[in-house]
Amino acid sequence: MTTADLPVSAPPGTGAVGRPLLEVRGLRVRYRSGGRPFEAVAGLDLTLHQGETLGLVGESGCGKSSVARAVARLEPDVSGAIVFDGQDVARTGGRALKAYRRRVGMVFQDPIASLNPRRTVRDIIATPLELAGGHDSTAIAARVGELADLVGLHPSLLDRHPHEMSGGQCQRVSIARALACVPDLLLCDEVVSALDVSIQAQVVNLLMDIREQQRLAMLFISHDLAVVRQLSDRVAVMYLGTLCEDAPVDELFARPAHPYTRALLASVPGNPTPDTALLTGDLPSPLTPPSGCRFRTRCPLARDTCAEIPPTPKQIRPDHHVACHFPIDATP
Amino acid sequence: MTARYLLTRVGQALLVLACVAVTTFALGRVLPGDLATAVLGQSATPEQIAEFHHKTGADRPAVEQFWSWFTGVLHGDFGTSALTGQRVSDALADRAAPSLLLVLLAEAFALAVAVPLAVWAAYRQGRAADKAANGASFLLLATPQFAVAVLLIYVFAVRLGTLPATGYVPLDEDPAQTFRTLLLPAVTLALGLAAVYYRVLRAGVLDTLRQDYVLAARAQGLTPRQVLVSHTLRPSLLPLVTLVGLNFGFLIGGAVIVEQLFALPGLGTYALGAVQTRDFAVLQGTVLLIAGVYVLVNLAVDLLYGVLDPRIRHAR
Amino acid sequence: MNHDAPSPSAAEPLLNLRGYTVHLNSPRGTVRAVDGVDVAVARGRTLAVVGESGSGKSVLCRSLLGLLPDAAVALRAGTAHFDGVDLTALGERELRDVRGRRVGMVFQDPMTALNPVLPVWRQIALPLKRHLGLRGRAAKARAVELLDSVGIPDPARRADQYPLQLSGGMRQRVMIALALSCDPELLIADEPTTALDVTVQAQILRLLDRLRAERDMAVILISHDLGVVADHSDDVMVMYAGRQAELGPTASVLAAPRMPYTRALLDAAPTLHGPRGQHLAAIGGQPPDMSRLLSGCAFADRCPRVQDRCRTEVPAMTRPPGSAHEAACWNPVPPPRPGGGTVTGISAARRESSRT
Amino acid sequence: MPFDVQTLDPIAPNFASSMDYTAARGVMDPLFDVDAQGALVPQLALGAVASDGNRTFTVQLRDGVKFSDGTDFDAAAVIAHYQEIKDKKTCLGCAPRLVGLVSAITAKDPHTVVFALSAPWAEFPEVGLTGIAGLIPSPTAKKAAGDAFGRNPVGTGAFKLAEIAPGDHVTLVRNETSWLADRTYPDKVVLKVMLDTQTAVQSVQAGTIDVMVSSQPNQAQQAKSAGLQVQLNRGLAPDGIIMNLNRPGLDDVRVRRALSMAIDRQAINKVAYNGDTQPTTAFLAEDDPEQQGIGVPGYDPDKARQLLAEYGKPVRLELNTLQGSNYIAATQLIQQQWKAVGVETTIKVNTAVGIMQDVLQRNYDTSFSPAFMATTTVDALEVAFSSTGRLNLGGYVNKQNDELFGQLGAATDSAAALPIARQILTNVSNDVPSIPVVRKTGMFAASAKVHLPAPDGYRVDAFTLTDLWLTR
Amino acid sequence: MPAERRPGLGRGAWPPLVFLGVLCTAALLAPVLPLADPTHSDTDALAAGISAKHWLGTDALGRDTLSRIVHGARVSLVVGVGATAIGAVAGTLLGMAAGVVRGWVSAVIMRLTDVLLAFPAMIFALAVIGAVGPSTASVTVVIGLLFIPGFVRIVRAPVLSLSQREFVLACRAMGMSTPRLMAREILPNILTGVLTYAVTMFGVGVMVEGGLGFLGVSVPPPEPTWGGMIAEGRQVLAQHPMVTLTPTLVLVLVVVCANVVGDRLSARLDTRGAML
Repeated sequence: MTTADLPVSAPPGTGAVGRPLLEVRGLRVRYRSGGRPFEAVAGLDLTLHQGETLGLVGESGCGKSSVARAVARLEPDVSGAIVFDGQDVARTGGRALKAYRRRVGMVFQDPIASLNPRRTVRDIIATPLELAGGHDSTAIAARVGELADLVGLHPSLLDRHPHEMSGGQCQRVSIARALACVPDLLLCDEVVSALDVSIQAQVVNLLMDIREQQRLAMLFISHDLAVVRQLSDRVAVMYLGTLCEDAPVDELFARPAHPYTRALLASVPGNPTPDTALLTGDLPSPLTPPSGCRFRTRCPLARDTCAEIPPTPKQIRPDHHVACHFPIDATP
Repeated sequence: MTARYLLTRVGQALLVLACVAVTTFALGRVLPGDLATAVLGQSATPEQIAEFHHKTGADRPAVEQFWSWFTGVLHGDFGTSALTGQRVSDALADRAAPSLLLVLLAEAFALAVAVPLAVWAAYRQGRAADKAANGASFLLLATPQFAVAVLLIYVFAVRLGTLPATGYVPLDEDPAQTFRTLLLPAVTLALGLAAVYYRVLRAGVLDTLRQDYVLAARAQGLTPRQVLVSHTLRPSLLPLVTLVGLNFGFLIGGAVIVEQLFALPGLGTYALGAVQTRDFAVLQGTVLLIAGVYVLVNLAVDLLYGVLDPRIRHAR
Repeated sequence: MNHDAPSPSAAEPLLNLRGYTVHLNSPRGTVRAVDGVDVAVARGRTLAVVGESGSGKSVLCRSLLGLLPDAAVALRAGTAHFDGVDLTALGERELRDVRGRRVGMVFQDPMTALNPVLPVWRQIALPLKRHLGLRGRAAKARAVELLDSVGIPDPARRADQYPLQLSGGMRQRVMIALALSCDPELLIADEPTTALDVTVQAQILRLLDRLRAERDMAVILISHDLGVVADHSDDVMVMYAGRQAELGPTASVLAAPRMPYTRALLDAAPTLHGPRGQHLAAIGGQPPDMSRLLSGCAFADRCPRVQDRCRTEVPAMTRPPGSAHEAACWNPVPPPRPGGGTVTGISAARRESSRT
Repeated sequence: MPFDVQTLDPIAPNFASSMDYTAARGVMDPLFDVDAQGALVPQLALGAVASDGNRTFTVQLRDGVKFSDGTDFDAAAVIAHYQEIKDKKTCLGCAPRLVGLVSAITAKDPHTVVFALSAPWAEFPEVGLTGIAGLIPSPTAKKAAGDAFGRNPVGTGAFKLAEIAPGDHVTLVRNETSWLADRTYPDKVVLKVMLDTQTAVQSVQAGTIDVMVSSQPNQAQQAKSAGLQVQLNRGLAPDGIIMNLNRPGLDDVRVRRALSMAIDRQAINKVAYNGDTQPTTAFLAEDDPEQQGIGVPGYDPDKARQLLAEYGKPVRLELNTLQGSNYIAATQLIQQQWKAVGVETTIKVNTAVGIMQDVLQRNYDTSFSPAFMATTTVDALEVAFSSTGRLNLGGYVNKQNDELFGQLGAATDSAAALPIARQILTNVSNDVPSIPVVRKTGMFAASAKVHLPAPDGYRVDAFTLTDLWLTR
Repeated sequence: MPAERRPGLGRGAWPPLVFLGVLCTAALLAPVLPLADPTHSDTDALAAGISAKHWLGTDALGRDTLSRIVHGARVSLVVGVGATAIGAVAGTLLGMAAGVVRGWVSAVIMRLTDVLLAFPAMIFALAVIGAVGPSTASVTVVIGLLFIPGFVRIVRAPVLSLSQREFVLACRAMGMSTPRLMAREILPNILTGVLTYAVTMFGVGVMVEGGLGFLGVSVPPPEPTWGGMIAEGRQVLAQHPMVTLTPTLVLVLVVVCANVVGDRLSARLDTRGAML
């Protein structure tokens, strides 16, 4: 048996045109805190086309990881639609869910915690292949070798345990595992946040390479704007469970229209921006979100309307959406 | 901590008690033997036994018996001992005092020894003092209560004659004497407890000492005393508090051997006697009381968690 | 901010390390966590210590105050003069009088560095009692004052709260208030913003700048983020594998790094303005195993400019020709062409503007 | 006291333990006591005269005695008491004949009671007017308390009941109005339940208690070596093994005889009892004229093997014994001795209630426990060894014995009764429906300052509190 | 930094392991070892001291103490191991189920353990043994039942935190079924903790059996059990203390050894835990 027998993704689409690979509509993710329910994601729309990378940024607690977990069907209390390749998978089960899971890979933040400390790297990478079924041990071994090669893991590392490797190596293992079944979509949840700069660069480069080779779509979640900028085609900015702004990457970084996006950019060290753009105060608690626009409590431009009416996303330029009553007019 | 949380916990506690009541009742029914033979003696005629069963209600269907007992309990009536004719609630009231005092005293001794020793040993981890305390704790953990009791009686009551081995005096008669008679049994229980508490707290303190905030406290130039008492002790107490609660419930009716060796009229021997004579009203009442104390103490422990750790208070 | 302050070399340094070395015990043998560091910091100045994890920057700072467990330290050598007194010669009791009172420390994660079971004011009151003898109401009043001074709104109410009731940014402000409670002369901030969001990070760094200026403190700012360093330090020491790689005025080091490691570090970080969509300049390989005795330059195995000598001889800190700072390299990166501007997006010049 | 207190009402069915008896004996007095030789000692009664061929007994009562509730002790009280025994039929400690034979009780005057019997019964005063039956309660108090009299007893005794704490203690205080007041020394007596005899001895050693009582002599050596006064009370009855004659093997007399012959009573006395009791093969005291020279077959293992060989089938038995008791040591030895002659046994350790239940339901093979029928007189053996006896726990049937018991009751004097009694004992010893092993032996231990009274003739583990005093 | 595994348990663990090993072997081989009959009374040597004939002396009935200790070990060790095994297997399964499967499954399991905990343990043991009769099997099962709640607690806490760990999420994202997740991903990570606790509970089991034997409700005589030997020896404690001391010492030694081994195990677990 050869690797040709392994599941192969559908041929990638033609980029932004045509049916999107993933379409999230009105996504809500709820948790309970001490018996009180609250929404970590409060009605979110996202679109991701085949071969495209969507960056999702926001501060910790804004709900960006919940989005990834909801898409990966790891959240129990979710409403809204998650349309993948034309099919709503938000509530599927059984075979359809299994098939979907094979087409979606996920990589987590903590490189070491993502791997079972009791298993060898070889076992870990082989797990999804075993779960997919239909492969004998030789085919699996061959595929594991291929994947290790793909992510730049020396074969001698395959028999190690996670705690015997560095963070960067562990993250490569996680990526290899996520790629094992040749997914169409890779969910990356803060995958480089825990790594040192030099290692972070290695992993970012690796992701860029496999994205090209495997023609993957990617949902890349990070709080680091510079990394997101490096990898993404489009960027969506979240604040307290809602979407603020969504635009092609260059557009967003050049002409941020939402006051929050602007503040985020201004806060990046080494980025020359006047102090006035900096935010004061902290993220409000998601248990008691502000009325109207959720950003209004920290927004320098907030007016009375903002407290009353939640803003809906509107297109201000081609493919550039902003959810703000008073977007910053940055038209050149 | 919400009222809702409290309500849930109380609900759970009542459910547990109900289950305990059913189990005790069921266990009582499968025990071979009949109280009638104890009360009526060897020469009892079948008619006398039947009459006795009728009088005590033992001839009614089990469910009905249980229900009448259970509704009685709800009204505060635990029934009457068929053996002695004493009201079970009266007996329990008498029996609870020595048991409670014994456990309180034992817990107090154990904590008084274990807490400072554990904190100190953890602070001096790996040094001679720590090693000595560890060794002692292992030895105490492994020495059965009856061996400790026999030894203590032999040394303090028989050889030295400084403390009485038996002769419990109720608190309202002579508190000093109550204390003296409870001393040896309490120490017997306390030694084993202290070893357990010592080990658990030492592990907790070691764990806390590894925390960043302890490093931060040291970086503020605080004295070891300040670091240990103000910063380390309280966060390390949670597992200990759990254990103290568990043991409290455990010992309130579980100190059977100690109660027997020191001739203490406690709940343990009372329940033991009831098991042996098949005096079901007594058995059911005692077990329910013991379980009730256990549940109550653990409820209190739960609430204490919130006091000790604001993380828990605010998470609920 | 005192523009007129003399350059650090001229001023009497508050803290002066010479040949400072710390070796730690590990299951695999002795780890040379800090290896022969020479550095000084003066009052009113910020020294940034930069390096990746495991480079020894935290060990350096913790060992100064004797905060590492005795059993973990295999060797401590060299001197560390603080206001004329060699800290390495002090016993635990004497060090306790230095800690908190003369040297304050801020830790990376305020969530774990604050005691979760004590109200905020109680935590601040403990060092106040220890060093200043303040008790009861006086201590609480002082704690509230301190909270106010670090920009916590409604400090009287916040003082009674527990850390978990505060946001991340507020916790770090509390941590800073705690570190400053006894008016220390030196503040060691160990990655103070790593656990925080960018918007809050900016607030905290600005707060530290302000407090340093107000109190004429010396600050050691440990960080792995060159962007943070660029904006908020006077001098920078780059560390790699426990050794100094480069040391000097921040502007000079970042604008014209001579040690290839510093150069690579600057290049590896993605930026908001440079070209995008291309590969980052990653540094290949892994940091060396620090329990091995390295015969040459620690970076030799990963260095693009490596020479034979690099593998056999340990480079000393020297000032390469045409440089405003020192570097430890046998084959330094040539200085950028004059007027060539910065290669990275980090503008050293911006820092000057932000300080006015 | 090694037993818990249950009731102080002597005619309640659960009045059983030595604790109950000792306390009740303190509160109430019997008409007569029995001394070590079996002779009557006047208590509330001054004397009893038999007439009409042992069919009528006239009992003279002591004058001027008052119950502690202030009412007078008189013939009416005695009559009420015996009438109740007859009516209720619940008195365990009363001789069954008392219920059957006493036909009328009348008062000749306020201090003379006449018992009329339906058949002659020579030993009526010794059996019927002593022990448990002889304890006279206050009829007024009894009427008032009803079933609760067991917890509120009133009598003429040297003590009054102060408190009963079941499972722990009974407190008695001096009864100042008692006719015995001048012979009563302690102001207060606390009878404490100590199930563990070891604890009890240690408590005496430690001075926590003054006297300890045990129904077995097992702690005698220890008490002696601790320098305590020790008094061993050898009873007139044996302790032994009862057998269920319906079980295979036990239904054959050869097997039963073999089992008796297999037991080395000397060894058991030496090993399990420290030599503090006395081996016996007799159902009554060996020197009792009725018993003299008669006994179940003694130690002869060779003969036992031979008998078992004759029987031909393997014998496997279960041997019951009482949990936490001193019977256990002896039981293990008996198991070994039986094993030595080829009888395999398993030991079942049971609670007192469990044993009682098993025995009453005939759900046992053999039992070495307090369930052994121990009595001091032949006619009392009737309950155990007549085929219809209430306590015939093994299903033993011997027609000749049934007849003999009838003749024994009718015998007009002891001379006539003796051969009948000896015949019964001979039959029983030949049939071996149960196996006597050792004399029942109880023990008192006390510190030196205590004057130890003689044991109550009625029980080996009870004594009369009146005679107890502490030397000062 | 790559971490190094500690080799084995350390020197301190060897003497106790050897002692336990020797005792287990002796217990296993007891019927073929040249030991005296543990139930045979040597009536010439009652409560005798150490002699060439009786290496550890005899008890009050003249039975060989060494032989009784070795034969008693068969009961004590079987009860210790058996009860621990019952508690560990049932407790681990229930604890994992309670940790992984939330909702009513978890609620039912936790309430059941609460009931078991709330029931006075000694009374429970006495009642159940009273109902089914004392034997090695019943004593083992009863003690095993009493051990279950402890194991449930020991298992559930790490399972709760493990089930939030990213590697478990990763497996769930791959569509791994819950039983497989429990067996392959979670179980290996809690096994060491369970083992450590089990070693300690083995000691507790031996001690509880001793207590029951002391109360006279363990395996019936003449089968020797340590608790029974101690209880019987107590009758002659003052004159012949060795009769009771010898089995007590053996019991204490076994439990100390089990605790030391458990402690070493958990120390090793700690260093591993710190590396994770």
